[in-house]
Amino acid sequence: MGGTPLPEGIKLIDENGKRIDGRRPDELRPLSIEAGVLKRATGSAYLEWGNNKVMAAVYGPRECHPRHMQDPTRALVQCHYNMVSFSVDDRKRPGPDRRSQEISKITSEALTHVVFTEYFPRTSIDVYIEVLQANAGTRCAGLTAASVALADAGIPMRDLVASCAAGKVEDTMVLDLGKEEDNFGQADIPVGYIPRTNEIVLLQMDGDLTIDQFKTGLGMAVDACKKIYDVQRDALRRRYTVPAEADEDTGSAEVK
Amino acid sequence: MGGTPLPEGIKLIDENGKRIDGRRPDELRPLSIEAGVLKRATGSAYLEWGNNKVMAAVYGPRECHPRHMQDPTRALVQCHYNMVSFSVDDRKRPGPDRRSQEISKITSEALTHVVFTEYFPRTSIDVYIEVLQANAGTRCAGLTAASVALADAGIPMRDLVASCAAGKVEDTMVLDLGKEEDNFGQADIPVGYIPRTNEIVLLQMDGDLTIDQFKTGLGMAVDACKKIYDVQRDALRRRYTVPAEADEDTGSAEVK
Amino acid sequence: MGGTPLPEGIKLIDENGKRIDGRRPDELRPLSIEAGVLKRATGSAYLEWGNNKVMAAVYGPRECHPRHMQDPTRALVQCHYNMVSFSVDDRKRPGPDRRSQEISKITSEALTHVVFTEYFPRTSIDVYIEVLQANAGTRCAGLTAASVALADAGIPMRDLVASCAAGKVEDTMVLDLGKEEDNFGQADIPVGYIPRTNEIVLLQMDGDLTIDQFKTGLGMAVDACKKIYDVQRDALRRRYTVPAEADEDTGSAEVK
Amino acid sequence: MSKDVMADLKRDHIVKLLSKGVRVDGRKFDEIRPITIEKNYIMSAEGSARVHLGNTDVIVGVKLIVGQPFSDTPNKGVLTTNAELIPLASETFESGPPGRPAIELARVVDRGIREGQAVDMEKLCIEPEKEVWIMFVDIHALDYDGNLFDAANMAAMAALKSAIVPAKRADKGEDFPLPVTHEPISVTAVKIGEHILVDPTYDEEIVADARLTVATNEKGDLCAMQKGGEGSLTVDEVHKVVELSKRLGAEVRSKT
Amino acid sequence: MSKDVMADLKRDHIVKLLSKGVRVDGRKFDEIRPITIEKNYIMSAEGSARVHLGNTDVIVGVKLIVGQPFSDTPNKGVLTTNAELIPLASETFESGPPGRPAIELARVVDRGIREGQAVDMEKLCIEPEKEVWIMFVDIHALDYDGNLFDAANMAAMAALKSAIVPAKRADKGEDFPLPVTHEPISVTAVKIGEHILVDPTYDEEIVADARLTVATNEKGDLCAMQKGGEGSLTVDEVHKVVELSKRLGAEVRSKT
Amino acid sequence: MSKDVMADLKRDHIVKLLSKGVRVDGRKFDEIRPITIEKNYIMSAEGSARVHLGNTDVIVGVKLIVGQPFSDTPNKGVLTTNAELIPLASETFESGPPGRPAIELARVVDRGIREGQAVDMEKLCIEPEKEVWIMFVDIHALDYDGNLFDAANMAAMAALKSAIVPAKRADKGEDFPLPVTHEPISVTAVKIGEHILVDPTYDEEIVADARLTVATNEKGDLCAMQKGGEGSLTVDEVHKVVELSKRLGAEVRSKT
Repeated sequence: MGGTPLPEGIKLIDENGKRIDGRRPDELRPLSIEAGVLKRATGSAYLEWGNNKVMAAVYGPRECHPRHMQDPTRALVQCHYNMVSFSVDDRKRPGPDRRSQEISKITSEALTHVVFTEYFPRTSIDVYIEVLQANAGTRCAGLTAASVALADAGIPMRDLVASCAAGKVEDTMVLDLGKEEDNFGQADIPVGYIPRTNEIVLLQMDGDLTIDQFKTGLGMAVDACKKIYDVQRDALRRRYTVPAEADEDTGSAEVK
Repeated sequence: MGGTPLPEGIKLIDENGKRIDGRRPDELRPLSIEAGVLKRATGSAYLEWGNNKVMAAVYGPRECHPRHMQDPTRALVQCHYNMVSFSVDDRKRPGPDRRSQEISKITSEALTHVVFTEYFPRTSIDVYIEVLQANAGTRCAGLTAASVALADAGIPMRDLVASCAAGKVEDTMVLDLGKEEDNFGQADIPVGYIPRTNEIVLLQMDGDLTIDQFKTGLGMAVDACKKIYDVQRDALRRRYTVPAEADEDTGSAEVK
Repeated sequence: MGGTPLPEGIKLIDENGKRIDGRRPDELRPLSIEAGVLKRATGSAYLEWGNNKVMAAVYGPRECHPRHMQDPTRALVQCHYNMVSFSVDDRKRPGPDRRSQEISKITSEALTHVVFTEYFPRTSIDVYIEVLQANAGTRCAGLTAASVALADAGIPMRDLVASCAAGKVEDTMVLDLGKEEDNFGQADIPVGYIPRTNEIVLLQMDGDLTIDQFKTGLGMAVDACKKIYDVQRDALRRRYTVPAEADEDTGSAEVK
Repeated sequence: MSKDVMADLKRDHIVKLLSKGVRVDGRKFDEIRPITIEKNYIMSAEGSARVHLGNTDVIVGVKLIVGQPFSDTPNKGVLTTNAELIPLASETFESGPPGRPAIELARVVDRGIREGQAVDMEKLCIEPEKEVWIMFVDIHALDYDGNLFDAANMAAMAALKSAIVPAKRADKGEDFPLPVTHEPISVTAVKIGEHILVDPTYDEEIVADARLTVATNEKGDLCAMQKGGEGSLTVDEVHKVVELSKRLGAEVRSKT
Repeated sequence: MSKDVMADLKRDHIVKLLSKGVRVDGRKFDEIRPITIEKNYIMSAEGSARVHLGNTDVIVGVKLIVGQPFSDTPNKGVLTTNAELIPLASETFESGPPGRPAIELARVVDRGIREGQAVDMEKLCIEPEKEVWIMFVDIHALDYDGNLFDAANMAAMAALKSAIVPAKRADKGEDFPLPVTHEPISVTAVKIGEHILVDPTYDEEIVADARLTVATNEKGDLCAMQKGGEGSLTVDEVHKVVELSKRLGAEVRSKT
Repeated sequence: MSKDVMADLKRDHIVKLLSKGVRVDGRKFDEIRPITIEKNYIMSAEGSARVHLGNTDVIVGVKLIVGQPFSDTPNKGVLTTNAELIPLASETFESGPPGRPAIELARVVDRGIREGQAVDMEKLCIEPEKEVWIMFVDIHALDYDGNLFDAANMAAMAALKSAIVPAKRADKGEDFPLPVTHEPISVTAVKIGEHILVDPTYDEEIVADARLTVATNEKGDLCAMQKGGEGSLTVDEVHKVVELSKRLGAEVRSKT
């Protein structure tokens, strides 16, 4: 955001209103989620969303270390978001940077809201999000995947959190920014949302938006979260209802 | 110290025996101290001394972490001296460097001597010194401020520690080096002193001094500490004796 | 290993089959060990092997920190291998690097095998290896010295571990590589061995070897370990059997 | 557990008052605490300001040094924002490198400056691709009584507006005022139960369900937003905070 | 202590089966688990592969950037191998910088590639002494069911074979496939009691006495070896594993 | 608590003897332990020395590399002093980066060398503003029986005097001896009760009230001083230690 000029000759929205990857303004990139993909973790989910590839795993509830962090009244939901070194074009140095720590913090907060943490005092529920391939929108992808991994782990939850961003590109509000749109766009609004209860649990914004544009964008993101929620539920349903055919039937749900 | 040559045309002492900032050899820079300036800390003091600006805060006695550092017979006085990144002309990288760790160590030792640590076994008394603007003599300024902050916190103390440096400039012994004197001088002797009991609790020296020069310098620093001690007591007196007029009367004591 | 080309005009093996430092292929560099050289440590050993100088010290069994690492069934043998900054031509940055951490790990494993760890549950036996001067073969030198230091500390042990490397130089299998041989050789096989029970407790290899060459090399290293074992025992014997003459008789055992 | 009991009691008290339309300190729900701003507080910084927002006390220093541009913005200066939540300011802050709260604070303030285009970064280019001004905005909390986000944003803006680019010292022409072209102001609100209140104190913050920070520019457009906390917000609540921030941001801007 | 009881029970069970010639998962002692390799899994990497070895799941990315050669190999590219054993893959892995197991893994895989001369490093020289390609091989474990050494070695080799040197992007001529000239393959065996079994699962690894990894090349020569674990091996056992590794390494090579 | 009981008993014993004019090891109050110095102990260092001061055992290595001068001393070499108090030398030392005691040691030794103008730093300039010799003085404690300050100072001076600047290797002309022009020697005394004793052992150090290290040069002038410990000194006690240091420093200098 914030004004990297668009390279000569590139248009993010064409004369037909189509975006650079051919999508309509309110169209999501293809999304598929598979739950229960890891053997060692308590719960897991693998997600492909556009060109993002994200793995999420949950361990716990388990003893919380160090001890002085234990909360005697509830579990701590501790999220660790990480981009692997080769997930981006310029190799990223391994280890947490400031951006990933911020995302870890707000993702932890969003997930804490839906977990019945009071059932598991003094414990930690650890959520690991590894971005294997990054292509704009990884925090939303990570929160969406982590939510499914928590459910796959059998952690009691109020509901799933679905997450998606809206943004502004060439003065048009669009959904689910792709990489070029993220690089050269005018604003981004990542949203984490609980469709059943209409609650916003994650919200950021950067760029330049009028209040009306923001209203439009927030509305688009919220609507998209409802679709994403269906994909999440579908992934969990496949995981739990057809165990007999599991070996054959591991195909992933697609956004309709 | 140690021989950075004086730039052409600059004299640290003029023909009348006056120093580069107009002071006499045994004259302190202006000093003011205000106690109780922070709401969150148990005790605090703000000090301006020449162009130094220093904030000191005390927390505790409180539980000592990590536990294996606890002393079952007394409190630990743990001082953390820090220069903020913009306190010097060349931006300082945040975080402790070797110099600040050495100062933290000797300041902790000097303060431990005056605190009745045996009253608070297993606890930690944490002293934070933040140098907001640095202009030579910050370790003495920090110790002087920390001592007031400890008293402001109500920590039982044998007495206050006052601190001041003497030094050698163009072969003359002078008091309380300023920045140019510190950069281009020949020796520096920071002293921490308890006037009532005539005890030296902090002492360093670097540069080149005959034994006689050292004697002179140490004597000058000790005498100055007595004046500084009065300013410290004055700050505490104002803090405690005129609470009713506190809002109007927050002017600071000045060195006479 | 791995192909740094030999500088022009240097031959590692001459026409008489002698090596660059005059040794025969199966000849060790001079080795001397002295046990009990440090006062503060529970046990210690100083070793010179060719141009390597290595100090090893043992502390413990003692309480294991941090507590969550304690093993309720046995002692942990924790080895810390370190090369001091001036032990090599290009100054090494202080602190552990990846190579030293790997060596610490495999040395810990090798020593654990010979210590009766079950006698000291919940404790740590800390082994410090400091390479003061490095000249090829320091991991073998460190393991050999550490083994003597453990015995000197009075730690009950099944037996001593002796350690030596074989290697390949100009297609010839040779024992105990020197520095040029290490730099320009074709393969290296460090071995840790218990002569009495014929057990291999440390084994690495890098370079390029046929299986037959490896067999030859492993055999040479194992044979050499038997000689080294004698030097180790000799060092301990001198330490314990002639305390009366200790002051005069601190000369070191030499490889015959 | 006493901590939680206290938090519960505190929360009950605060909520009970709020349901009567009263805040603990007597403010209206949409009322910001008194603001005092001391500009040019630190002479070693190129720009600086100390801000009191009620009892919250924050100091920001701006340093400018010559360095290299990022390769994707060859003709723009570089902005680096850092926050130190030092333990001097609150017993809830810890020593050591910035943790997640400090990182979030720095990144939100940074986003306001960057996305609000506070500084004309092109004017900080000395020679494209070669040399630009690197701008360090360092935030130091001195006393923490809630709402560091807004206090730090105000202090950063005031420090930027007071900053002089030290071109002469770096031999890059004449000094000039930092080109501040926009003034994004953030306003933070918290949700406690059903109530939305702006500029929370420490006590209000720790019992709050969720926090929303919104930065607006002179036109009333949005440039940055950050939700925090484990609670949720409805879409309507978000829009309410957006409107509050726009109105109160303009008020703050007029005062500073 | 429950951990140890469980480990003992597990060990008893495994050993009892082994004494009947049976492994828990029904494999023969010299049988490797099914292997699946997905090459070019990550489009942001220059080369990549995801390998399943039974339930063990490892992803390797290769990044190539232009940099400086080491002074002792002025005409060769640089190989840097890094392993992250992230807590997503196992509850036995910890957050933070790589510990000793991750370092050992990275160094053993590195040794196989380096000593096995997998890549023609001279072809990665752009200009001697000035510019070469730096090759980062980054290993990420996703699911840990034993034998990461072999899984990582296979994934690394597959990633290298799929890698394209991005010369065009760096303005250094035309892209070309990474010159992979040899294919060292490692095979790992463990010793449990008297039994030697290859490709251990997690359960087999944790009860094993010792581990031996042997990397061989197409000619059946040895290029790297690493013993791990606190147990010992006899000379005969070492030679047995060497023979197994040669035979099975050729099998694996033919499949990949 | 046993530690404190032991310390109390030890202190009682030591003080009782001191009151009879006797030290535990039979020395006079102003007597330094036997000194042995092995120069050129490490052939990989440009200069080195191992010093035994009684049972205290310290090794110092000097490394010289070509680097850039500091901008404020463009025609002088750079001195960097580092101390590692490794756990091999004492159970009171911890692994990890240097703590406050190691930092204090390094800085006090550094101050002696630097302020005592031990080395003619201008002779270490190769080309002003461009290239100078960087001098690393690395201190390693091997056995800690008190008074590391003086042992390290002696070892550093001996190492400097033995050092050869490796100009030829760096292609900067002929090798030459490091230009050591002065020989500052430090003498450390401790105060136990009313007694002042020089060169304390470990036991004397841990029961001491205060420590004072004074470095003097050949003329008997002072170049560095450092008080340590939580106790105080009177002005007279300081002057007594200064006189002792001058006299004993000259003795030590004549021996080394």
